[in-house]
Amino acid sequence: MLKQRTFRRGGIHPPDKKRLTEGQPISLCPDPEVITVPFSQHLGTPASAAVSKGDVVNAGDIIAEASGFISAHIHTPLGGEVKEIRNIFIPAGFSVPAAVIAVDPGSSFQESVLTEGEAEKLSPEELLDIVKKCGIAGLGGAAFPAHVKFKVPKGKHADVLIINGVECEPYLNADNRLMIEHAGELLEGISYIQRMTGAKSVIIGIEANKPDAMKAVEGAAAAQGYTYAVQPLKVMYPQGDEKQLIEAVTGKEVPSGGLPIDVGTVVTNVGTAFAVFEAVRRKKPLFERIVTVSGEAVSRPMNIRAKVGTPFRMLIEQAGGFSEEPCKVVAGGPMMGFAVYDLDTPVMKGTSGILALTRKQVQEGVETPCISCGRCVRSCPMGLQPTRLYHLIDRGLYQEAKDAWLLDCKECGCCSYSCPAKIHLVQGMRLGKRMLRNLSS
Amino acid sequence: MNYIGILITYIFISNFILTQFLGLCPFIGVSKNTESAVGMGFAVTFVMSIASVVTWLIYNFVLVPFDLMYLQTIAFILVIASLVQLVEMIIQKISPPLYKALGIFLPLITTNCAVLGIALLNITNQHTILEIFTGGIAAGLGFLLAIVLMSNIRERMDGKPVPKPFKGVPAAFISGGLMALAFMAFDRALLTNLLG
Amino acid sequence: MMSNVLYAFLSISLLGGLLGFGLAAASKKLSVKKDKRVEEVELALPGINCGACGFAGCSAYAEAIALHGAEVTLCPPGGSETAQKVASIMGIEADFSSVSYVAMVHCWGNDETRTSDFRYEGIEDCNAAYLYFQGSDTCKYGCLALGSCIRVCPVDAITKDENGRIQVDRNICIGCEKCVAVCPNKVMRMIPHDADYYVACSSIDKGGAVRKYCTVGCIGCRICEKKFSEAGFWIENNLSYTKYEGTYAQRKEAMEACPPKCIRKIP
Amino acid sequence: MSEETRFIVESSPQIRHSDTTAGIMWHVSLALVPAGIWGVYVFGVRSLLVILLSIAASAAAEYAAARLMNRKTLSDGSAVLTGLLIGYNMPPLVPLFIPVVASVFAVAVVKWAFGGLGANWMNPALAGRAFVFFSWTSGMNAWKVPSSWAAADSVSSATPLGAVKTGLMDVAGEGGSSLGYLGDIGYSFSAMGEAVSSWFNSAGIAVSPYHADLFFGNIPGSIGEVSAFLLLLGGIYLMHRRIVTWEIPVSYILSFALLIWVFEGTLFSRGLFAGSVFFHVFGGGLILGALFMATDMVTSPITRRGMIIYGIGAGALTFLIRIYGSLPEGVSLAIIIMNIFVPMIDRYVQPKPYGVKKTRGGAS
Amino acid sequence: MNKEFTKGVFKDNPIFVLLLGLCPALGVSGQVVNALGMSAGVLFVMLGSNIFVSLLKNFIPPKARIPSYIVIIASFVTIVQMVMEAFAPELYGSLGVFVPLIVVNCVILGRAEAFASRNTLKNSVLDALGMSLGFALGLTLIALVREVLGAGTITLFPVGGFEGIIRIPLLHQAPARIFSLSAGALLVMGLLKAFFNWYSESRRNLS
Repeated sequence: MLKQRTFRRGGIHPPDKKRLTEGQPISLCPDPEVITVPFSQHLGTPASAAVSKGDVVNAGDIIAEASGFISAHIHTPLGGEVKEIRNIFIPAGFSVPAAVIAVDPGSSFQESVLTEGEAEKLSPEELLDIVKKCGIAGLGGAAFPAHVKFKVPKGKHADVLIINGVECEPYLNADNRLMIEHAGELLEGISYIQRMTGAKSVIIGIEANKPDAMKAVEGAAAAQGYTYAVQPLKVMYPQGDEKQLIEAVTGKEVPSGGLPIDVGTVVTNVGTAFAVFEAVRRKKPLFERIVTVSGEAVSRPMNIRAKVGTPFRMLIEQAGGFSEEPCKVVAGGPMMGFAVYDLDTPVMKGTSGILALTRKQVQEGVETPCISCGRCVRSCPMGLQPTRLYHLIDRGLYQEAKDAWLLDCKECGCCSYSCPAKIHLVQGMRLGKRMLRNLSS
Repeated sequence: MNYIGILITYIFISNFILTQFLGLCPFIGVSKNTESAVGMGFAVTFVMSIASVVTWLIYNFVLVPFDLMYLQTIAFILVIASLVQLVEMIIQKISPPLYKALGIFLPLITTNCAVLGIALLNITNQHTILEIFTGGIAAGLGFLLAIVLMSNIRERMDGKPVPKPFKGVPAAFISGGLMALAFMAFDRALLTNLLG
Repeated sequence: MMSNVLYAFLSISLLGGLLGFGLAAASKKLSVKKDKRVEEVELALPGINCGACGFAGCSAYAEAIALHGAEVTLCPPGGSETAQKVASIMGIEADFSSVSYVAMVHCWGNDETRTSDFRYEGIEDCNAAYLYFQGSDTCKYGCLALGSCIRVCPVDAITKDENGRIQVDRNICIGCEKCVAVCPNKVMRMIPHDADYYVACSSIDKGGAVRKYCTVGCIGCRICEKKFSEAGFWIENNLSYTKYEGTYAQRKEAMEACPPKCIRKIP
Repeated sequence: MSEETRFIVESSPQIRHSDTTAGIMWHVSLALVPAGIWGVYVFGVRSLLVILLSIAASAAAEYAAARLMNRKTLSDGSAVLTGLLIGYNMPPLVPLFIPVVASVFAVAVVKWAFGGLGANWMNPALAGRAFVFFSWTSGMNAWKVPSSWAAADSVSSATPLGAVKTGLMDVAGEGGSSLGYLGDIGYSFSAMGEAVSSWFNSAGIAVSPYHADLFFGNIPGSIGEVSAFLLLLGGIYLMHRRIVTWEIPVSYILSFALLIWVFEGTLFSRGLFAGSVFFHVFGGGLILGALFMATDMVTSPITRRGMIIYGIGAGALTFLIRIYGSLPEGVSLAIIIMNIFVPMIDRYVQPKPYGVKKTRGGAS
Repeated sequence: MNKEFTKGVFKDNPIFVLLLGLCPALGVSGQVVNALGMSAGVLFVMLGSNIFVSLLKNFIPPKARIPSYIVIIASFVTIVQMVMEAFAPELYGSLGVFVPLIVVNCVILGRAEAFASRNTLKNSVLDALGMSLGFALGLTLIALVREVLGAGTITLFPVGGFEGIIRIPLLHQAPARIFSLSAGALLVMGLLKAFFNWYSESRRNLS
């Protein structure tokens, strides 16, 4: 086994809480009666509506089309009638248009099969086209449109394809279970991605707290004859961020403002690789994903394969409902996920988890003055000074904050997590970025 | 060794601002942000080093021969005022960027007691022209150090909930007092023990 | 004795003369042209550095006027008086007939009228709260009352009362529009300085929805539009607007007729 | 929805570490307690009174100041910690008004004039100590003989550092060392020190009674500073809890020890590299200062490199003041001098951001 | 009372409001007697310079006004120096370098430039008197606080049987020596200024 590696600066060790669901096999969620499918489930321009009120759609139809360079198609997972198109709030905190579809029971998607031999013959361009048509966006959390990421720009070349099986967020086991249960499909998906990017080698990074996943992937690779390396990584948040993962695996730093391809790497999530497999071999667009439903306030924490548009409420009911009144419901992991207030919020492509947290877990506290303990600076994986940035933003000095590399902050939450004064540092960074955007517009 | 002694004396032991109260007005007035504090510090150092030499020359080669030592105050202030103006003009001509950085502080220096102070103190304390020059630079550097430290401290205070009556000048004075308190660690004994 | 005095007098005047002569010569030789008008314009400006002109403070604006021909009418705090003064310094004619505006909060909500969907915890700042579902209030168009406008106001014209309602004192407001720029929900908008009534609501939700979450919100009932259109009222997107026209009596009547009382007299 | 069933919405992260500001203050106070108990044990109940009086005075000042600012801050523990540190920095026989003045000055002027916890830029406890030290120098030199000394001829005695400093005037020029010099002037030692010494000696390791006394705290000195051993234990506890990080104490003590080792011997004409490191590291307030006061979060730099620079600066200054200055100690003054430089260090020493080739200088 | 006279005492107090002439305010405020001596010197110079500047205002070319004012002030300072050296050598010794430094005391130059050069002789005299009084009050206050706390004494002039020193019981035995040192001077100045701010703020709120 290779030596465990990790990134150099910053990072924290939140309690990982993986126990709750790591042994739970992926279960299925029944189809809801009404689904709400947001038109913006990816980073970049929202897709533009391709259906209107009263239209009848079939499962797998495109209901919103990618608009702009960085965008992705949106498909409906189930057939039925479009009841209305209205603005809803998505977990990220802003409102986007969404189609509300009354589901026609028994309208589920019919997979077709392409044999492995046929898939072998597809050219990289054809593969990219499939990825684009199937509306695949990164399933790690940021939901970056995959066809954009896999198309290596002219003049650049990918040396290493890094597959992100880190899943450093506490509680979440969606990727972990996927690797355990679908290692074979996953590896095939990786092979397509390798073909699209032209990467010379593939490294699969998995944190040391997932020995089963590591074993499963290594076993499947040996069985199917793939030469992909599995790189064990020390447990450290936020290793699942692509910049930290690149640093951990290759030792290289992506230049400020640059992309992984600038250091010859492409990073993608195991979930995305699985989605690519399904798109290529089963012609299935991305409209469902594995969601970890967990947290101390959930009766039976579990991993659920859920369709996009399913309300959170249904998944929580599937997991036995609340065992006690949660004080916070989170979409995604606890470090970078968003608190939601409405249990009708729909599952989206990037929803890796639904967590119901109790007061004890949240550890919220009264905000006290900064005592410049420097914990935020130590924990920042980007080498920034969160406290300084926060003070600049607090005083309205947004331009100065930008000069102090505010835009390099990716809101991983290490600073806020470790702040004993309970200062809302990440929110400060987001505020600063918002005000900078306002200034420039 | 003597020159090092003069340097240490004026920078640490009897810092113009922290122990002698010379140059307090700019110390309080121009220390709100670090850029201007650095500019002011260098401008003062520059003027001080030249002024102490020129005044010493005037004193020894004009006032003493004619036995007019009692005119030193008038003569010195005249020289300093003209010197400052001359320096301002020269900088403006030869280096506009430097003028932009230092220029606005130069008129303030005329009435900076630190400059006249070093000229007067030099007459009693130093003897050779090189000592005078060192004294001027050292006193200026002491001023520079104090004002830059002060400006850093005051920048740190921005955004802190300083009580309203203390905001600005009072907090600066108290900071100065605390700095002086700490600088009391540097005493004469330190200098003599260190340099023998 | 006499010679002493003579020496003193002579040496000082000689010194003074020499220095003066030297300086005079130097100033001739080293003179750099400087525009006197920058200083004059700067003196004419109010000097509160509010930045409403779009330049970095009054001195930057003065420089822009004097050296780069910037408009002289860009200073709202100074008003036409300042513009006139600056124009006369610059020797130009300018049009000063602009109406002066003040900021007003187009929302009459306070802690008693607001309903909220969740408990917001975080930075006490409207823009920071806006990042999360546009604030915790059920009304997504109202004043968030976290006081970002209060903090940016250069003249302390904006206050928050004990019930959490934000108000602008129009007698202090200088019309710099900083609060308008900072307000995320755009409830802070400019109105003419001499207006006496305004519509204190910004919600474009339908009447039924508004009724559920607010007791003082405009329900788009069209009474003002139907009865008092000559007073400048009209409805657009379920929200009433006014052009501040008509007679005082008409406006007063409109206020009294408004069912949720969101047409309000400005204090 | 009713008030109770509404969820909390806040920015990510949704979970937080359990440490709080108040928790940190109380843990630091807790870590200081053993050394204080030792101080009270060797110097008598009066020293307990001194400590309690300091705490009471600074808590009262904190309460009053916070009240004026319409804030409630007493429970954050910072005032109690300040009072505790002031008490620890007092000699056992200090006139009782001195710790009170020091505490009030520390909390009311050094801390609240700038806005309370987190806003002060100089360590309040040390500034308070310096204030009273320069005001009432003789009162601040009221040392007491520890009760553990076997042969106590009198009630008061100079501290080891003080004894050597004054004694040096006579012996400079002869060969010797600071530690050896204690024996030359017949400085007392405790039964405990003797016992430890003979135990080690029988094991073949040359240890003088003074070694044990300096380390365990059987010497005259400030109430809380004498027991280097218990302070180290407290420091290890804080490091374990990650409240204190290694950078400042290690760089401080190492740089100081290095300078002592290199230069201190010259005072006894023994040339370079012959200083009494043990004597100077454990003989005074260095351990208390390096572990508990230089590491005060508010007044120390926030970056690692900054902390190391700060620690080295404090070490060098302590060395300068102690060896060449007129005062036998120097720890507290060295730390507050470095406090002055902290804003400058924070401004110019900044971490290199990820993916940036060269940091832009200054704050810009 | 005339407002030219009274404004210097509180509203435009040179030390606490205008923050001018701080170097001597702190440098010579160790003892009350020094503060009084310094104030007398400043009064004389300010009066003289204001009178001269006011009289000569029409004859001094605007370009050369600052140097001319400085020369006028410097001359008066030199007179003060001579007088003090002759009649109060002890005081002169303890004031030291701060006597010639009256030249660069911004209060004097500031008043000459801002007031005397544009006003009548009478108003200039009143202004000088008021400003000097304000300066003297501020300076004496600082000196009083510093000496009482730092030495436990109040040093005045010896008159007749009175030796000129008032000793304050208790404080005199154990004075907080720091206040007689430079650090104490800055602290006292800061605290007094804060007190002054608070006082004028609350007075403004009352009115």
